[in-house]
Amino acid sequence: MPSSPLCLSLCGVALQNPVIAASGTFGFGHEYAEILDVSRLGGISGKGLTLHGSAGNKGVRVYETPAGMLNSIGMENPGVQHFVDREAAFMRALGPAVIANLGGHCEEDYLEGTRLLNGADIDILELNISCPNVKAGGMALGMLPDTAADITRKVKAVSRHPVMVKLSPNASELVRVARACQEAGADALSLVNTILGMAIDVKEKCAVFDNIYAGLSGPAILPIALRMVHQVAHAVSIPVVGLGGIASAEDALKFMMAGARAVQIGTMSFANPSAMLEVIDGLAGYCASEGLSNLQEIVGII
Amino acid sequence: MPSSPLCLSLCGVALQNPVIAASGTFGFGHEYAEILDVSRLGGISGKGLTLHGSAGNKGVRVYETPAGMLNSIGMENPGVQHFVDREAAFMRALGPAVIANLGGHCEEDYLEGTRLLNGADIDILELNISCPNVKAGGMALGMLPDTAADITRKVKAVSRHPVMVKLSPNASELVRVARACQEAGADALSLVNTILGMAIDVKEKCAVFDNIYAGLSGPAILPIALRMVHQVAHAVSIPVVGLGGIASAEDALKFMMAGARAVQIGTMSFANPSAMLEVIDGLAGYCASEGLSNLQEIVGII
Amino acid sequence: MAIIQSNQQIAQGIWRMAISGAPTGRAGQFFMLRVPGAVNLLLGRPISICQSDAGTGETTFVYQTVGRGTAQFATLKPGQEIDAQGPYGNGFSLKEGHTVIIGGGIGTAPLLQLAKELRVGDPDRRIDVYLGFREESYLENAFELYADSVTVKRGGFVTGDVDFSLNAQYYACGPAPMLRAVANAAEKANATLFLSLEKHMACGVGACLGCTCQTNGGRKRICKDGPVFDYREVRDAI
Amino acid sequence: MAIIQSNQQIAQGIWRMAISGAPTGRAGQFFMLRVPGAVNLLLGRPISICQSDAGTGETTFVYQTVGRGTAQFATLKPGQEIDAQGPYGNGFSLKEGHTVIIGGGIGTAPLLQLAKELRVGDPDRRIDVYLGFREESYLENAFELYADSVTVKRGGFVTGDVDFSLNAQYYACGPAPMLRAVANAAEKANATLFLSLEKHMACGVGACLGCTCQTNGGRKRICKDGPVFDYREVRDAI
Ligand SMILES: Cc1cc2nc3c(=O)[nH]c(=O)nc-3n(C[C@H](O)[C@H](O)[C@H](O)COP(=O)(O)OP(=O)(O)OC[C@H]3O[C@@H](n4cnc5c(N)ncnc54)[C@H](O)[C@@H]3O)c2cc1C
Ligand SMILES: Cc1cc2nc3c(=O)[nH]c(=O)nc-3n(C[C@H](O)[C@H](O)[C@H](O)COP(=O)(O)OP(=O)(O)OC[C@H]3O[C@@H](n4cnc5c(N)ncnc54)[C@H](O)[C@@H]3O)c2cc1C
Ligand SMILES: Cc1cc2nc3c(=O)[nH]c(=O)nc-3n(C[C@H](O)[C@H](O)[C@H](O)COP(=O)(O)O)c2cc1C
Ligand SMILES: Cc1cc2nc3c(=O)[nH]c(=O)nc-3n(C[C@H](O)[C@H](O)[C@H](O)COP(=O)(O)O)c2cc1C
Ligand code: FES
Ligand code: FES
Repeated sequence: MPSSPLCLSLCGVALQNPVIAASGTFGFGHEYAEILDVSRLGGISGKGLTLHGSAGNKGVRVYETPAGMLNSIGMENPGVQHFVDREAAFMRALGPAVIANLGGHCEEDYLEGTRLLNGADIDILELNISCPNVKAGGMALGMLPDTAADITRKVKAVSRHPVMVKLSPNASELVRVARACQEAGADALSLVNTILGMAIDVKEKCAVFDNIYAGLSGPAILPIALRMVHQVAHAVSIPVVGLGGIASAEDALKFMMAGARAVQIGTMSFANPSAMLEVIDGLAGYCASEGLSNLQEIVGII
Repeated sequence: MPSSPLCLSLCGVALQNPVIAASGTFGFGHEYAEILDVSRLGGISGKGLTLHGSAGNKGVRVYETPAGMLNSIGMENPGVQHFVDREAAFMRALGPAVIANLGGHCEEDYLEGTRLLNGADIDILELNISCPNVKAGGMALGMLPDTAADITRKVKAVSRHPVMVKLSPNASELVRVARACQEAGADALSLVNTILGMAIDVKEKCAVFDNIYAGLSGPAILPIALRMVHQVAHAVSIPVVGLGGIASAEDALKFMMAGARAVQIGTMSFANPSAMLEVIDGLAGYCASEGLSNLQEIVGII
Repeated sequence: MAIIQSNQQIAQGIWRMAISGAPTGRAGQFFMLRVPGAVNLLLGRPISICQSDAGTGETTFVYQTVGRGTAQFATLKPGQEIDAQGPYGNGFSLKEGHTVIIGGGIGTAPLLQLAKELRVGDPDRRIDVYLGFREESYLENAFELYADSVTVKRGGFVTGDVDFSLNAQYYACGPAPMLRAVANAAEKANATLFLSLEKHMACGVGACLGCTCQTNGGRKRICKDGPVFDYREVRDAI
Repeated sequence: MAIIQSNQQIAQGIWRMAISGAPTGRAGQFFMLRVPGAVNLLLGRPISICQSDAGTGETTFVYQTVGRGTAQFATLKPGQEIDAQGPYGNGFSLKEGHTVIIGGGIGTAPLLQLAKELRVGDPDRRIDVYLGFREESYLENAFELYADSVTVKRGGFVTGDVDFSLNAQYYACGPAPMLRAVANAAEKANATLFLSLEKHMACGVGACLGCTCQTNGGRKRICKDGPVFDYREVRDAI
């Protein structure tokens, strides 16, 4: 494995390849483990956690759009303690790097959640300050450089794990938010979370989602996500993990050439459960055909 | 016509229906007039003009993405004076409301362009402060409430035509920009212009566009545009014209229910030149089947 | 990748599609069907097994064209490939004895395989089938192969015709108002009733939480923990 | 909506598709082809007329599968619908007398209809055809129906074989390096040469300015003012 052209190090964590299951699209790994060889993945980011858990949003939660989907799950999750007690060890046993995705409604929740996660065997804490589907907290913290830096600094002070901050594409000044997080001590950045969108049921004359707005993901947003990853990767020196609509090895290569050290895949796993494995195979094939000793050589070449 | 359920008034201009060809996607009407009955449209917004004209950007200019396209035309146009002398009368003869779309690189260009347009027989001046494909000016002015308000106020002071300000979906705080334009005297707002995106040619290991970034349009962006139109329409009292990915009468109804008095259609005309006529027919059918005496009854019901 | 064997309209807006090359499943389970390569129609659409034949390896679906996805299915021709992920979901648990099956509209589809499995499991049990359709009816002849009685009602719910006081178990699938009516009647009569629920789905395997519902055993995922539930569990969800 | 009559692979990655129900066009014109309803493959793809038969009303295209759009075309079956907007573009202007036609790779496709129109216009003129292919060749037999000579070269540009000092007009279509070589040679010999150009297109009708190029007559749209240009006009654009 050390000589595999796909392997890399992310915040000091060794990944066998740069393909990570995106948070909220892969549960804690159980479900897809029944139908896929999930041990082949580079990493798995678990479902977004909140301190006390949540039942999530009511009403319609997923809705397809042209080449994309809107979701309004609203962070349904069993709570951090449940994850620590019941899920973390299972995720570890799967093989890929274990990433815990932590959301919250207020600073205290984030910090207490971080403390609890210190007791779990995970590799990276992904700090989710970008979920558009919860009313208080969530995305609000990630919208401005100051608040993003503040929560990053405080979480870093508490966490014993490397912290990867997940940025919102809805942030006013994404690049400034990214720089602020880096200065506040973030070990890595992941982007993008979903883009705020809306759907209307013309027949019923109402918004499809109870919350009116929801988060857009999937191939439709790839050009926007790619632009943002390129902007951020050129503005910071910490590793960037790129995601947003990746459907193929070629898409993954686009994000890596734009500056992402690794990628995450979310929505496409729903459409095609083997999408991530196909991307891994495709990346290996690319290294072979281009004669790369390590895929990281192409990171940021554009 | 006064009793047609599709007719409306926009900034005091009577439109036979709410379907307007979007700027930059319909030339000045000549080309599609050869293959379509363009007299049936509600309005035509001509190709974006700059004071002195421009050759536009070099390299690849259009590129397809999942359910969308990126463009980097860069405002190629023959200049305002040419429009006034050679195009305006032709557009008038076509029948639909005539909208001149004015871009620029600096304040003086906008104001001089506005003065020249005072000499043309047009119905509405669409102030384009949202083009992502020109280096100076263009989108820059539309990104912040203060600069947007400032240029709007100055153009309004000079223009003898109603001014519809075209907003950028890339603006940091779109709703504040919209309110600022309203306060500065805008007669209407149109949104969205294209969303900044990027494409990479993996084989060539380079950005597809010479400018690196380009503008995303088409069905892919509809959920985002719809959300923005809903946000803005609920924040201002002047008319809002909605656009972004509209492909069908159902899509047009979504924007109208979200608060748009009229809609524009761009990218879909490329894919299907009769898209706008199909939307008009569909809207007429909707009024009939819903028993609406005027389609405006559904504007903003969500 | 599965291959389409046939795909025909059997009533106004109702199609039957048979595929081969997919694993066979049980009554109440479903597949996520998707036209390969269609990035536009991104997500699979959950469609129940209507008939599953382990012998021929064929699976048959009956679907209604309601939107873009199902409209696209209707354009598919025999020989074309279709991506059929599954079978997913818990399926109906088969009880012994007298059984009453209640279907409304397209909700009838998964019940045919149920009737068949019940009949194969016990050639002597009594199976009564009640089907309600808004307009045109379909599949009733197929039910007659397995059922002792088939009652069909057009233009309304068939629920009123069902006697819930029998010593039998009841299975129902159909539109939400019908399910509520059935659940109310079953509650009054204290009957045993299983419902198959529906909700918009993205993954179909329990990973996205797009389809969860509140049950009195906590939040459950319709795709993974269901779609079949004891009606007592899901009174608040229908 | 046009209907596909046939669609077959004729060489590695090269397909011939015949459609009916579209208006017929002239040599050098093209259609924007699109699979109806494909929001995903949003834009039409410009494909040149390879053969246009006013009698049968059939139009034939020859296309190379290079990406998503052309790959999708290759999946289409006879009987299916295809949206063929056009014919668009100026087409070749037919001159009198001796004619030399130079094609490279898939750039050969539009030249077949040109050869045919030239032959029909004047049964007695001389037509020499030079075709270059990287690997496998195609269409050369079809050219023999109309041409006095057909020279085929595999594995390199055919340009070197062409004598530009003849009292003839020259037509060329092919990859940019070939067009540059041809233009250079024509310039030296002061020959009359028409080139068919290509650029990414969105609308195909001159409305989007996606395909403009600098000419010495100002900026021109390849789709509307071209795709055929006198080489002198477009020296800077190739
Ligand atoms: C477990 C399960 C089994 C099903 N079995 C069948 C079956 O055997 N036959 C059949 O005809 N239908 C079945 N359905 C419903 C079927 O999945 C939807 O009709 C289909 O997904 C609609 O897709 P569309 O693209 O045509 O419609 P869309 O254009 O997406 O939407 C049209 C309508 O369908 C509903 N809908 C859309 N997506 C879903 C979804 N993923 N789940 C539920 N409803 C949705 C929407 O509320 C909307 O009113 C089943 C649903 C579930 C959850
Ligand atoms: C006037 C004209 C006539 C043409 N005639 C033919 C023909 O007869 N036969 C044929 O095989 N090809 C022809 N082409 C080229 C053909 O249009 C492209 O190969 C096709 O659009 C690629 O689509 P795709 O989705 O398969 O490829 P994509 O995945 O979109 O791109 C693959 C490659 O094709 C090129 N390309 C993509 N879109 C276009 C476009 N709109 N115009 C030009 N190049 C593009 C890109 O540079 C890229 O390298 C013609 C092009 C033009 C402009
Ligand atoms: C159903 C769904 C649930 C999601 N839940 C979370 C979450 O809990 N935490 C989080 O950080 N991101 C969440 N996301 C965002 C994804 O992780 C990812 O950032 C986004 O979907 C873009 O990637 P994609 O286009 O590959 O899906 C969710 C996305 C979807 C579609
Ligand atoms: C090729 C192209 C050129 C455009 N040129 C202009 C322009 O000159 N001025 C302008 O205000 N908007 C321009 N736009 C933006 C469109 O008018 C419209 O705002 C955008 O495309 C979203 O609508 P759509 O998804 O229906 O295309 C252009 C868009 C495209 C695709
Ligand atoms: S559809 Fe994803 S959890 Fe049920
Ligand atoms: S392709 Fe639109 S102007 Fe040529």
